[in-house]
Amino acid sequence: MFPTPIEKRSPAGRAAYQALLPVALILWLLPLIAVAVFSIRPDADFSNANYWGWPSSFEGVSNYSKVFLESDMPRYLLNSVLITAPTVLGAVALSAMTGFALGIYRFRSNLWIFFMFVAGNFVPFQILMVPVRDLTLDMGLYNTKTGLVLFHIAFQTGFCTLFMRNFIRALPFELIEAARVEGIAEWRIFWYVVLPLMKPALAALAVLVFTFIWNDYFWAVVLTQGVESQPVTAGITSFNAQYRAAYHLMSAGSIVAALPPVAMFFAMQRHFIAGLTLGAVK
Amino acid sequence: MSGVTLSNVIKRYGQVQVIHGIDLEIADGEFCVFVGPSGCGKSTLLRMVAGLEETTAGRMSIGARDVTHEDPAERGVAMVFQTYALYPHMTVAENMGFGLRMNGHPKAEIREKVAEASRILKLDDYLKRKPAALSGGQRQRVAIGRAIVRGPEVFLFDEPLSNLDAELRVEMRVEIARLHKEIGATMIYVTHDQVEAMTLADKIVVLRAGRIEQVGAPLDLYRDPDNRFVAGFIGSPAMNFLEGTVRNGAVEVPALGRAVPVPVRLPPEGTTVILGLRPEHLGLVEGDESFTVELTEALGGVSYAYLVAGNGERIIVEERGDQRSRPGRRVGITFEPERAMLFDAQTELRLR
Amino acid sequence: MSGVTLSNVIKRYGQVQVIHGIDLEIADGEFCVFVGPSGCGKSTLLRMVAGLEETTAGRMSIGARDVTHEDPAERGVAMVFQTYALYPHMTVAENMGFGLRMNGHPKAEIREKVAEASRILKLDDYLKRKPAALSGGQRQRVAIGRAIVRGPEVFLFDEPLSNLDAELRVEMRVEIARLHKEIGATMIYVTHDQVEAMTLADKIVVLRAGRIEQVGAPLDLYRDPDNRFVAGFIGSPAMNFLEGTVRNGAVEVPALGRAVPVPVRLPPEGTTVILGLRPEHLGLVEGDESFTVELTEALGGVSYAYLVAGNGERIIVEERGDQRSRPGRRVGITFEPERAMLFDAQTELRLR
Amino acid sequence: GSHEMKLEGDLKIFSDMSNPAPRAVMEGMVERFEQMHPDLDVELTVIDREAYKTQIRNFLSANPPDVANWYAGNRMAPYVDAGLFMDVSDLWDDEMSAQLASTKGAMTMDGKQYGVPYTYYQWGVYYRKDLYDQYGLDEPQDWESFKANCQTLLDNGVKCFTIGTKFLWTAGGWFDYLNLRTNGFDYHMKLTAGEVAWTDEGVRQTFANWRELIDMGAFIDNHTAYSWQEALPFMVNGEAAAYLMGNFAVAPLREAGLTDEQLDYYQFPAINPDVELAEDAPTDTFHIPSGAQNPEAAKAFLKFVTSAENQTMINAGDALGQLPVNAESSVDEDKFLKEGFTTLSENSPGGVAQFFDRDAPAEMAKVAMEGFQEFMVRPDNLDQILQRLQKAAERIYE
Amino acid sequence: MTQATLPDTHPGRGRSWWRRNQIGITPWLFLAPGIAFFALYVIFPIFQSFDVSLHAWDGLGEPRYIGMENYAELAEDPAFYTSLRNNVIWLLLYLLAIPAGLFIALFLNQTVTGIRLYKSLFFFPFVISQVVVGLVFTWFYDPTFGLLNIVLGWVGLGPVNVLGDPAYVTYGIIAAGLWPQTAYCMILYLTGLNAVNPEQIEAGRLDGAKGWRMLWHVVLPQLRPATFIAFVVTIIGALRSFDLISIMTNGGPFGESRVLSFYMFEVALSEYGFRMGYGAAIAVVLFVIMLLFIAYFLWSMYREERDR
Ligand SMILES: Nc1ncnc2c1ncn2[C@@H]1O[C@H](COP(=O)(O)OP(=O)(O)OP(=O)(O)O)[C@@H](O)[C@H]1O
Ligand SMILES: Nc1ncnc2c1ncn2[C@@H]1O[C@H](COP(=O)(O)OP(=O)(O)OP(=O)(O)O)[C@@H](O)[C@H]1O
Ligand SMILES: [Mg+2]
Ligand SMILES: [Mg+2]
Repeated sequence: MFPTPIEKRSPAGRAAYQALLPVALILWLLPLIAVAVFSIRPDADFSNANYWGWPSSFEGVSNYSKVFLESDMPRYLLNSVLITAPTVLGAVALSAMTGFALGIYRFRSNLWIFFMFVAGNFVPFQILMVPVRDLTLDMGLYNTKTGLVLFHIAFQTGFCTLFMRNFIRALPFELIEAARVEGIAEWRIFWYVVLPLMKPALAALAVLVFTFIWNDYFWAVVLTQGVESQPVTAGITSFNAQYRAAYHLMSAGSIVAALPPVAMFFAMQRHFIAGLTLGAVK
Repeated sequence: MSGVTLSNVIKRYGQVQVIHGIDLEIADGEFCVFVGPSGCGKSTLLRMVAGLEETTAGRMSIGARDVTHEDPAERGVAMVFQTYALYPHMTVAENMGFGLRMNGHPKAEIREKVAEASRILKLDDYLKRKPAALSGGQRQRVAIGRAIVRGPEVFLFDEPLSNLDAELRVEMRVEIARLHKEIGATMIYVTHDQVEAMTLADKIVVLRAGRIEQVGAPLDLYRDPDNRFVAGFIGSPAMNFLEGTVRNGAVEVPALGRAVPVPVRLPPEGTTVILGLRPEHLGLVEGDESFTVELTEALGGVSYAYLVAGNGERIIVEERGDQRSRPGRRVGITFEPERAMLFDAQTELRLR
Repeated sequence: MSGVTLSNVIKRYGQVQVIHGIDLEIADGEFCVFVGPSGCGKSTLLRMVAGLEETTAGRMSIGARDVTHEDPAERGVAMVFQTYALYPHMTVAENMGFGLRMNGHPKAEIREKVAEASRILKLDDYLKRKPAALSGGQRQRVAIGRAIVRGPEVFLFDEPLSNLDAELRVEMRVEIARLHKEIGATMIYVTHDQVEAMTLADKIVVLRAGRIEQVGAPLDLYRDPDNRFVAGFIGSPAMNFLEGTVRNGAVEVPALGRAVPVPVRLPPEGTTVILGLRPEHLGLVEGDESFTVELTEALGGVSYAYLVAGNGERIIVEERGDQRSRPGRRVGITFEPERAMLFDAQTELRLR
Repeated sequence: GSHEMKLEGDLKIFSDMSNPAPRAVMEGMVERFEQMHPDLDVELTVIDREAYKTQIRNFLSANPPDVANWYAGNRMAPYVDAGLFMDVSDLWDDEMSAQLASTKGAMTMDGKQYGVPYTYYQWGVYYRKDLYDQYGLDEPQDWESFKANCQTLLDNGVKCFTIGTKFLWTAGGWFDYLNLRTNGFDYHMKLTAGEVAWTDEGVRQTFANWRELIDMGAFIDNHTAYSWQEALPFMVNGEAAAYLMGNFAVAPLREAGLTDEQLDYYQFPAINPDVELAEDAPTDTFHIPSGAQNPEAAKAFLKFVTSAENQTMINAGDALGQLPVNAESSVDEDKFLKEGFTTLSENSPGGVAQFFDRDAPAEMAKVAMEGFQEFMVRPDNLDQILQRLQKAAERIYE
Repeated sequence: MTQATLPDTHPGRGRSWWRRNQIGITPWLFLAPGIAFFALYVIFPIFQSFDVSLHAWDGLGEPRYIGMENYAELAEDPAFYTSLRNNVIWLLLYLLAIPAGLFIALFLNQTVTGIRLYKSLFFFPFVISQVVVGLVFTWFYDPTFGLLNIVLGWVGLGPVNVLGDPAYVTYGIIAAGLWPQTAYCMILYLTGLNAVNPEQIEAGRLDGAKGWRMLWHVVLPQLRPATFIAFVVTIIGALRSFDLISIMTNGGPFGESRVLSFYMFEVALSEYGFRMGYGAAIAVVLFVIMLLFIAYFLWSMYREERDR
């Protein structure tokens, strides 16, 4: 293990490390902590230029209830869920399939198809903006969650395929061969052998894609409009435009918008790290 | 009837040919072991029998069926892999029953067959465990159980024991021998290990560079190898080889400083030949000073003396009992000439 | 002077004690081998000598220096790992020279020492290659070369050959023996392998569960084990053990159906004892029907007969030559009583 | 009135009235309209005002509502040209034309009308009367007193003007006023129509005047970092004394605690005495997209919006706090609205401009306002800026 | 049983066409939906963008073919060069996330109690939307009340208008972007450090390598895969930077913080212009730059695959 485990250091070194950890963490998260504190300050603190002092009163409840009750934030949050969940499902499902095909089978164009996904994934997505918007318009899906979901699934498939394929590559190929000798149809091999083994990768990918999609702003702006279909990132900007300079409300809104991916990450972190180790850093 | 017949079987990877026309007949119920140096094509040949590698040319049949182009699943073979290849997410019972389940056999039948196999392999207590919770030997047993359950005509093993430690290896080896006796199916077994080959096989196939060097029963190969390669490959420690020349109806061996009257039909006068002597057929004698003891290794019951001749040739002599020659001593060797073998130096073929 | 001395050395991981006070004296230039079952603490002890694990209690010195709390780099030891642990991004030459480079030796000196080591190990042609482009045996040689280059007082090996195949293992074993003779440094060697231990060691340390069972020269351990554990551990195939009872100044052995007059000071009448018989000291006889041949394994030079006694006890008998008993035959065994060993059934200590 | 008609079905409205007060007004209007037409189901979508500007293109062609907010003048030209706004000339009967005469021109292209106005508002200088009083200052009457006032404030450590130029258009307001006062309404209109070069001497004079203020340090520091709202606290806290802004700034200033005693308004004073005073008064409008599903109801809604009664109501001080367009509406009792009404109706002989980014084509507006912002930070770059603007103009106007 | 033949113990001896070609066809069936989606939404649009870049089009009327005019104009557009310059700055400085991430990973690569929680918390910034990050840093930089200036005030330095000053603005935004990006690199390195072969570290210790030298000579070479991924995602992140600029400065002041991706959005879809063709041309240029990295990435991958 590198660096040398701290248990092997002197007790003083150990204590110093233990003390340094929280300090470093607070410094690292300072901007976030600031926002969190902002979000429970009363309006008056900002007029009185009491930005960094002790909050003159704790208005967390009223600030957050304002966000939830007097704005469209709940609606936006719901939209985000309705956009993110199908996308995660779709992208993970599609890429499990492509990853399986590319990771297990040898055929001539294998590497080229794989490279197509990889290259497509790294494309600056702005280049897709104009045509994708037109495509969505033509399909009659402009300003629908479906339109956004379909695009996200397609675009994420590139990254997910890279991830899945590498993961599947690392599985022992004998498992597939053993199954073939046993006379198991290919799709059953996928379903009963490969898929269960990919659980950590699926979890890691689900978290990553969830994060990417939840936080997407660009495509939300390009493909949707209005509260009926826009996700929370777009919602937070319009919320902020509405309450510009009302820092306490903006902060509360931002925290609300940021919370779901954080929760998701926490729930899945064990799988996330395991999957990442196997899939990405190989 | 489920013997395996290979006729002029060839395998090419792109331009590289790795199996050069193999003809082989394995009888129904026979235990056939493939041995040979690393990279000689043992695994490839086995995988071709399994259908995991396509056969480039030639014919392959199992029983009366031509299976050359059949799917692995349809050949009626089962394979045990070196790394076990157990499905880590399934319990032992599920691992064993998986193939049947996927092929739509009724649950009761599966349960019964799994129970039967686990009885044979003494796995009853572990049926609910996942492979990760098993020791190496147990995993290997599950892998074998998975093969048994499907009741195949032919079992294929690719170095099934090489991931186990020495002790377990012995144990599992005996187990496999017992299994073969019990179910009597045709088995093809790939190994690196001398001892496994000698003890398990009804028939050993010695491969070199994609070609068969010799096929035969273990002791036949030991006693009557066709060529120098097989002679050197079978037996441990390996056979000693000394250069010699045919002179006056005997073989003059410089290292020994004398002529040896090998009782075989000798080639013409003056031909260079190679004299093969197994370490276990040699004895040390005092008085003769042809060799110097370089090193001795005592293993308890036996010890090996590494000797070097005046002309630099080296041989190994097995000594029984606890005696152990001191390094540096000068010794001679004795042997019964009828136990010596003679090989043509050019073709390396056995002269008999 | 660079012998290694351990005085009451103890290792604890948290609450778990894995090394229980080891006292050991390894002389300068000695080749000392640690053997013992898996998990007995061989590696731990070796790594403690290397300084890779801290010593919980006790003293450890190399030569005259107390190194108990010194850094690994300062102990003057070099270690060869089971997985070689070569730096994959460096060439062979860089791998070997790395230690010197880190300690600020001049370039010319490093080059010279690397050249010297690669000559000894016949690695000259590979100096520019990366480890990935080497075979297993070559990698192992590089790992040894890396140790040699630093000119350590003590070499440590942790199962250095267990990742090689059988043939290479033999070859490298001889290589290491030669190396020890050539450079004469103190070496400590951990292995699972009987043969390695017996052939390489000046002194074998048999460990069990973090304690030393016996220390001695290989043949001494073979001939004169202190207890049943050592007797069973040294020698291959392992010693046979049969239960017996002291009766009338002899040992009555039910499996044999007779009393054996073992020439040792016998414990009181009626004590249960264990009779130890090495397979190589046994012979088969007709007429006596105490045992049934269950299975025989012919390896060419020797074969092993697996016998089962009437009371279910099993023993193995080594048969020389080509003869091979048929399974199912009923046989008896012979041996010289002075070669039999006797152990207390309770304490498992040798009775002599 | 539209009461007689029987309307049914859905009416989809997209609105950019996303700030709290306008939002309430919009929702109120919809409510009242629904009450008038119980069988009609009005579906209102309020979109963030900034986002709306980019999204209108998408929904006009892809997903058109029945009614949409937009702006008068040049800003509606692309949509009219592309046939995305419906010709509503039939709504503009004589009665309506008379009531909305002041903005009919701004709603007309090629002789046809493409929408209706619902509000406009004056621009001008909002200032801290208490500070002015404290330093003994009066509302300036000309350029000299304007600068002199400023100097006094600066000498007392108070900035003359607050401004936040992060979103550029606030700088456009300054340019509008400086240019209108330096070169006059007609010149300004020619400039925004691409008929006068940016390198023209007149433009340079405008910038020279502006530079006087910049060199004095009249504007707050770091204005590039702020939006217009974020610049408000400087005035509220007394760090800056005035704000050149539209009337919509009054509401947040009041909310922040400034009383009507503290806050006052004056018209931007003359600079060149030879030109007549002209004002900015941006007009916000409603349009019917060509793809509207329910044009009947849409027209009824437009008619409803323009009614004098409605405009009075929505422009009231407690609502939008702006000026009604309908001449028959009454202006709220609010002092700023009254002053603004007077300014626009009596004191703006030169004419009424829409606003820089509505008078000039969008692309030109963007480039130019970026230039203004740069000029405010780096006045020395003027030549370079003007050349850049001229080059852009040559391309944009072709 | 009326059947005369022996019962067939091996099911599916039907030799249907499907059974014989199963292994050949299955991958294509598995690939079909993924490829279809990807082609429709990603591959095809890339070519469409090339096409659009040759037209003048406001997104409303009919596109008009103008050949290379958009590119010619681009070549003389100062805003384009500003964006390009900023892109280069982004690329270079964003790479700082890699050593920073490594540093934090090394700091956290211990096994004290609660370290997992610390690791997760350090990863936070990556999980949070850039919209929020942008907002947070905008306040951090605020010239009047921003924490940055308060801290600078303590050490006697005057307030710096980071986001309003063309000299600092790009760096300010990059610093904000580095925050989550560093977290990302950190997690990559943490997983990479997990996979470092402990025997090599021990060999290094015996060889006398310590501290930085151990890191440089023994550990870093083993972290190459992690470094490679970190490099790739960082480059991509740098070239895609859009959200932060949009939130923090909207490209200002006077366009000094624009990068190509933002500029193209501004030109093609923002309030003040709808020049789809021109925007597409910028996208094409950005694509060509990115292509260099894509090519590099694919080449590395190809080499790795070949060596396998
Ligand atoms: N996919 C492949 N492409 C090209 N050559 C291959 C391929 N697989 C195996 N070979 C070559 O075929 C030859 C035989 O390989 P095979 O694995 O059958 O050897 P083996 O006898 O099983 O060796 P070992 O004892 O090491 O397992 C080797 O020379 C190997 O390099
Ligand atoms: N880091 C550790 N923490 C706790 N226990 C450990 C640790 N390392 C080793 N042990 C325990 O110490 C004992 C000795 O381990 P060691 O690796 O020395 O055995 P060994 O004799 O080398 O075995 P093998 O032959 O399998 O290599 C084992 O029981 C092991 O479980
Ligand atoms: Mg093989
Ligand atoms: Mg060990």
